[in-house]
Amino acid sequence: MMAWLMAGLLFTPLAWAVMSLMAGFRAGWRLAWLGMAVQGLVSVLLWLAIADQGGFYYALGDWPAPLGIELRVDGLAVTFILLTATVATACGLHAGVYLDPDKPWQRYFWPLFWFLWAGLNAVWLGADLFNLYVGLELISLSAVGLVALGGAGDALRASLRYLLAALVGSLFYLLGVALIYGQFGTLSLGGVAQLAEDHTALAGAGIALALMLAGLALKTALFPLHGWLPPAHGIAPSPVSALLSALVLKASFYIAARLWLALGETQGSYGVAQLAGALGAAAVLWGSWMACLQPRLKQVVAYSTVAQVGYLFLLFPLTWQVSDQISQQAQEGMTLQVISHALAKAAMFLAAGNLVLSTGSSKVEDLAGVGRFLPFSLFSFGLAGVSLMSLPPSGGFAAKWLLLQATIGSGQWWWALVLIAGGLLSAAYVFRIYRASFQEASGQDDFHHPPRRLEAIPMALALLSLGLGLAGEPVLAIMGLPFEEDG
Amino acid sequence: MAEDFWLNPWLLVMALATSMVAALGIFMLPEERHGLRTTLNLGAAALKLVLVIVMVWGVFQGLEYQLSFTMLPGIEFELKADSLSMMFAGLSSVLWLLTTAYAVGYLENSPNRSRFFGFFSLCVASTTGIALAGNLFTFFLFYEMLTLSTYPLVVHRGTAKALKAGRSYIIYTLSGGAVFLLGMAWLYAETGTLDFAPGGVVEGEPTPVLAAIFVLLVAGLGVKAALFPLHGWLPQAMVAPAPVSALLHAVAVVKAGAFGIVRVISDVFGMGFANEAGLLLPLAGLAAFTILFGSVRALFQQDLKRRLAYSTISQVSYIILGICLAGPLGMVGGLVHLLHQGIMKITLFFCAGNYAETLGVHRIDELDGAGPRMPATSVAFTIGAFGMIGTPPLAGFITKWTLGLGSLEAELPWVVAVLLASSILNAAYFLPIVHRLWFRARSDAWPEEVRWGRLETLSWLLWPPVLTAVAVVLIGVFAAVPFSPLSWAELVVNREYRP
Amino acid sequence: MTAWLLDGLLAGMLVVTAVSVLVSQSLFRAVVMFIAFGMLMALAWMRLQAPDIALAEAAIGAGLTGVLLLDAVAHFRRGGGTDSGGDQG
Amino acid sequence: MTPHLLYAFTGLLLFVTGLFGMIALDHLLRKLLALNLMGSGTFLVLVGLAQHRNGVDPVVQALVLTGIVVAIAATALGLVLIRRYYHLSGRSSLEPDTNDEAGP
Amino acid sequence: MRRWATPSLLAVCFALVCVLGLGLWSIAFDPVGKSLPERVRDAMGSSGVDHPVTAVLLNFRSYDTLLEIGVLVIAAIAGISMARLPSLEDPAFRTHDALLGALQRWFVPLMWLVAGYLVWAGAKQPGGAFQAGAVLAATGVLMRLGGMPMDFLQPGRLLRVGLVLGFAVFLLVAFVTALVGDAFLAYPEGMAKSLILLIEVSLTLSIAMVLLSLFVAAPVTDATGNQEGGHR
Repeated sequence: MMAWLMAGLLFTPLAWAVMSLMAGFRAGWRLAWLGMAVQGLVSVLLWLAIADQGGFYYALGDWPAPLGIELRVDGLAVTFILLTATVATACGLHAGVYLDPDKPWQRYFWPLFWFLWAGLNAVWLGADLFNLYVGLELISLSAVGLVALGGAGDALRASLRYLLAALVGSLFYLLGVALIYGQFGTLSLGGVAQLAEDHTALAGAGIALALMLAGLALKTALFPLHGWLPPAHGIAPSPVSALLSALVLKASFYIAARLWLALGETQGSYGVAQLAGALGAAAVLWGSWMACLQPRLKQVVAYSTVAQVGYLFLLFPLTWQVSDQISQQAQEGMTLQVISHALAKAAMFLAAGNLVLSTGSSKVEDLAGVGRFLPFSLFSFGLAGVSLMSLPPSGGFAAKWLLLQATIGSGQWWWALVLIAGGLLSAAYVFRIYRASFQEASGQDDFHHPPRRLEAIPMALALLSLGLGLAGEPVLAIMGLPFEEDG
Repeated sequence: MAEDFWLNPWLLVMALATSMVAALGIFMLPEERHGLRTTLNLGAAALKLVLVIVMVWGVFQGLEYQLSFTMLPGIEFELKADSLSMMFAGLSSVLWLLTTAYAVGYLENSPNRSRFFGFFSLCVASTTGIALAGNLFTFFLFYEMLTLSTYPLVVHRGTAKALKAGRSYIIYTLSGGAVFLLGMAWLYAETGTLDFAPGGVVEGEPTPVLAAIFVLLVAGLGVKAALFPLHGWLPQAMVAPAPVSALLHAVAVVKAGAFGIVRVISDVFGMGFANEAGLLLPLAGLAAFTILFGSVRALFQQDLKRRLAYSTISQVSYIILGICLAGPLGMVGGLVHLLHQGIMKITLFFCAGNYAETLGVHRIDELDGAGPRMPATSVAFTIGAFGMIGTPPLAGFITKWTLGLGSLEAELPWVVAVLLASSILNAAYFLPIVHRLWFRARSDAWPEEVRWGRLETLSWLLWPPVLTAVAVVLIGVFAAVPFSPLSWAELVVNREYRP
Repeated sequence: MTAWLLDGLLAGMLVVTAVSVLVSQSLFRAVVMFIAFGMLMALAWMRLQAPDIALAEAAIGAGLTGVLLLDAVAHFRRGGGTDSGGDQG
Repeated sequence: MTPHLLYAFTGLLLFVTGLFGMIALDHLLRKLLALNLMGSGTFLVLVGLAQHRNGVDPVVQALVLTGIVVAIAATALGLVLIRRYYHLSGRSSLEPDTNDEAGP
Repeated sequence: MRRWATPSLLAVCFALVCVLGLGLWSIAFDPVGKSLPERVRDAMGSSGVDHPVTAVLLNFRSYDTLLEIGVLVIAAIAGISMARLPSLEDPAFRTHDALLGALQRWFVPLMWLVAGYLVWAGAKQPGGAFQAGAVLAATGVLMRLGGMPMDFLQPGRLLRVGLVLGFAVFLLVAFVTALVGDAFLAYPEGMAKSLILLIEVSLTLSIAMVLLSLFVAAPVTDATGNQEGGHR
């Protein structure tokens, strides 16, 4: 049973990639329906299974670690798998309608989409440092391919920048892995963590950890390494932007978080923790500020991603040598922030795509009067904005609340100011969009109405992200499912 | 059995849901379905009023409605109906019905009505939520929802001026919300609870940390309550349509701030604790200053709605001043003003809207001779104005009298002086208007006159101010009758002091 | 001792070719240096007792990448449009 | 000190050299070359360090084989993108944006 | 500003070398934990092949290899999505060299032989799918440069089948092993060798195809872009 669930998560997306490469765009879409249903089903079944019997290590090919590759199937992984199933399905459904099936290059969309999904699942479940590297590369290359798909000069430039940044990040990570393997003689994260507990404060391991975190920070677009993100996320077709912002970025952050939680306490240092937090804080402020200045709608959303990702890095100072309870709060806050940002940002990009489609312009100022014609997409955008501003009852608020508690509890009150200021700054750019759309129209009246489904999907995502705060406790319960080291 | 029925906690949810569902329904409706929209609006408002009346009866009997579920570890979403919340809920549901009727008339033939009424209903849902919030967190939730749902109303006209006003409104209120959030998070970290409880939840010795939390919370709420120096948004927000101004000033926004301050002082910190910690006296001083400041600024406004706006700034601080007197009588005075000011101010705003819609008059010096032209409206305006000044036996007199007694009880005689000075200032800025209405003859034509059949104006526009004006008289004259604002405020205070 | 000398020489040459890949003025030269670098890498892998990698490096690293790169350099030399990239040789 | 360790240090130098080129050079093709230098350096560290402690280690050798294939896939994709970009825009570098450079 | 950029970057790089060098040094003389190769040696018996690297690649860590082939296929997909015309259509590009012709006549079959040998040998000694695939691809490049049309490299069904062949076979084996055995990629007793060989052969073909197609896809012709909202 468990083997089939693993296969469902890891191998079926790959199989779907192969099959949709053989098919054209339309057939690929029909295939995708089935594939998304399978993924959803498998994810839920895995959740139920974990809820029933607790988390465990799964050895692929029956070769246990450290010889073989192990998967760590725990509550956090299941949370992310469920999140991926939700968001990727939404983006897939949107893409099927949104993309023009007659363009010859669109047939390659589905294979890349499925490869991306396979990579994401591999990363969520991965517990082997090198396997995570391969998973990251799978994600990066398919993401680059999606950005570049059929693109003109600007898109190519964006995707090249993205490719180079992603590769440099991966190499930093891999160099760190090389040092870790040299130090500990194993690639399994669990094994490394165990050894690290017996041998604390190894200089080499600390440097290796810093290298890996630096590479992952570059891939997560942490300020000031974020330069590649806005062009890539801003120029890709909206469903792709949504996927990139909602899920792809989170993959590298997820690895960084896992590494930090496993090794940070023993091999990290106060300086690294505070530096990560400080850069995150700078990202929050700088990203929001830049988002206020962007002339193009999707660039605004892209810079907002830079800002929102910054919050995640507060995890580092808030879990380093603090009490278990505070660390727990910070981790829960981080998880909720990832989920709510994924849902809200996907909703926002998809809604932005609809707005662009409807006004025929990508400029913010051309939104004037659209409020009268497209209130539904605008409303989705707004609801997602509520989550980004972290107002209650959204998931963003719940995340911020937990992070605030962790900052106050650990006495690092300066991060609380960042959290508050970030919320206000994000309000500034979200309200900038509202403001533009409330403007009474100067002539422009030829709005094009996108199909109903395109409007319904961002709305559903936005509502999910808004309601996440209300369901905070059950969602966090998934993450907190018990894990048995030798199950 | 009967008890169970009256105690049904789903009444709380239904009271919230009436306006929430109405909002969703209205958003979905196509722009041209005016009849259906009006029915939905008024039906929801009436239904809500009925629900609130049922709960008022229940609370009067001593029942307490409560409903909660856990959102985050340690954080509950909690709705609770006690005597204080019913006070605010009652006010908002009564005035919502009237304002909806008024807005239907006011916005006849203007665009974007689905959007307007949708957010209007959301706004009322938030207000109800604020009233029924059972802990500080739930309060905050609806408080921010109120901010968001009023923004589209403020910028409804979409002009550059409206957008500018909306911008300053949102900067003020969201910053206030952020400060409040900080205070709330800190409070939770310090005390481990966000519940409201009679007599407060804060225990132990007053500490600087608790004082800082108090300052943060009150500053956050003071933005919406337009406490000096956080009042800047309010006069600008006057560009909104009249029913919005009426609702913002009388019921929703400023009252939410004032109500929040009452909650924080009486149910979070506890009157006794806050007083011992020396937190109330400075706040009382600030409130007194705001009262005088608002009145003085009102004197110099030539735009009718702006004058009313500064008057609001001044009047809302009565509520805060009353609470800060830290005695039963002062609290009664403050609470009763929550209701009185709402009813009086909404009357004045309705009338101002009528002058603007019917005669095209916005400035005070254009009002000459409006009394004979629109007698019913002008009588209502006059009653409201005299009420504000505090002429017996109108509602405003009851407030000022009780507050005066309260300040003597608290041995703060300077408050009486403030009250007197404010009344004189009130008279100074309201009486000239009344004088112009009735005693000046009209020499030229009205700026933009519209004829609406037999009556002086559209009947949708006429009845709401007339009804509220009648109410101003009645609640003043029959202040001692059960269920009058004064008796209810006494009930609240009795329960607060003798739980 | 000779083994050490050989290793030291190889390591030194690796670094030197790597630097010259980066600093050579002409793109063509850079690519040629890169292919040479790949060959040296293959040797290094042999010295590290990793014949599999040595084979792969020779075939993939030096051989195929080299051809791909040379093809690309030819493309740049022919020119595609207005040139703003600066250095080509 | 074993020869393996010598190669590991060489790898380190190559990595940083490549990193320098990655940041300092403008031409995209050169950036790609620099990237490959970084990759080779990383592989050397991986094998050198592991074999210094373990002796001949088939695990890292397999990892490096995997890594080389990934690297050539990325390089080839990069080349395709660069050539197409050059063809469409006539540029061979990412002209400096208002924001930061790609790369760390 | 610009003048100081390079020297300061150099300084940073130097510092980085120092820090990393220190780290490397401290690791090299203070390793902890056990060594992995011993375990590989112990497990070789049940791996189905004699060459440890191949055993790691295609048995112990076969999931890595599967994903890595996925990466190759992605690169190929992204590459051919840009191809409009075959690379060497440009007459200036075609070489009709006598030497090259002769080279081809003799060299190509030889290369095929080498590739075949590499695959076969991979089970026991150095060599395997990657090396063989690369050799094959290099042969293809030579043939291409010699002016062979190689129509199968045009984006079409045949190309796509070729691209994913190895990957698909690998996946299929994963599924089948799970059906008959008890875990994914856990080869049944005795079948390991033949299954690994099957995978290797198909991988060789696919790898060659991927690399060749990327070579062919690199040159471009004009095509319209698709940018959202680019009209106004």
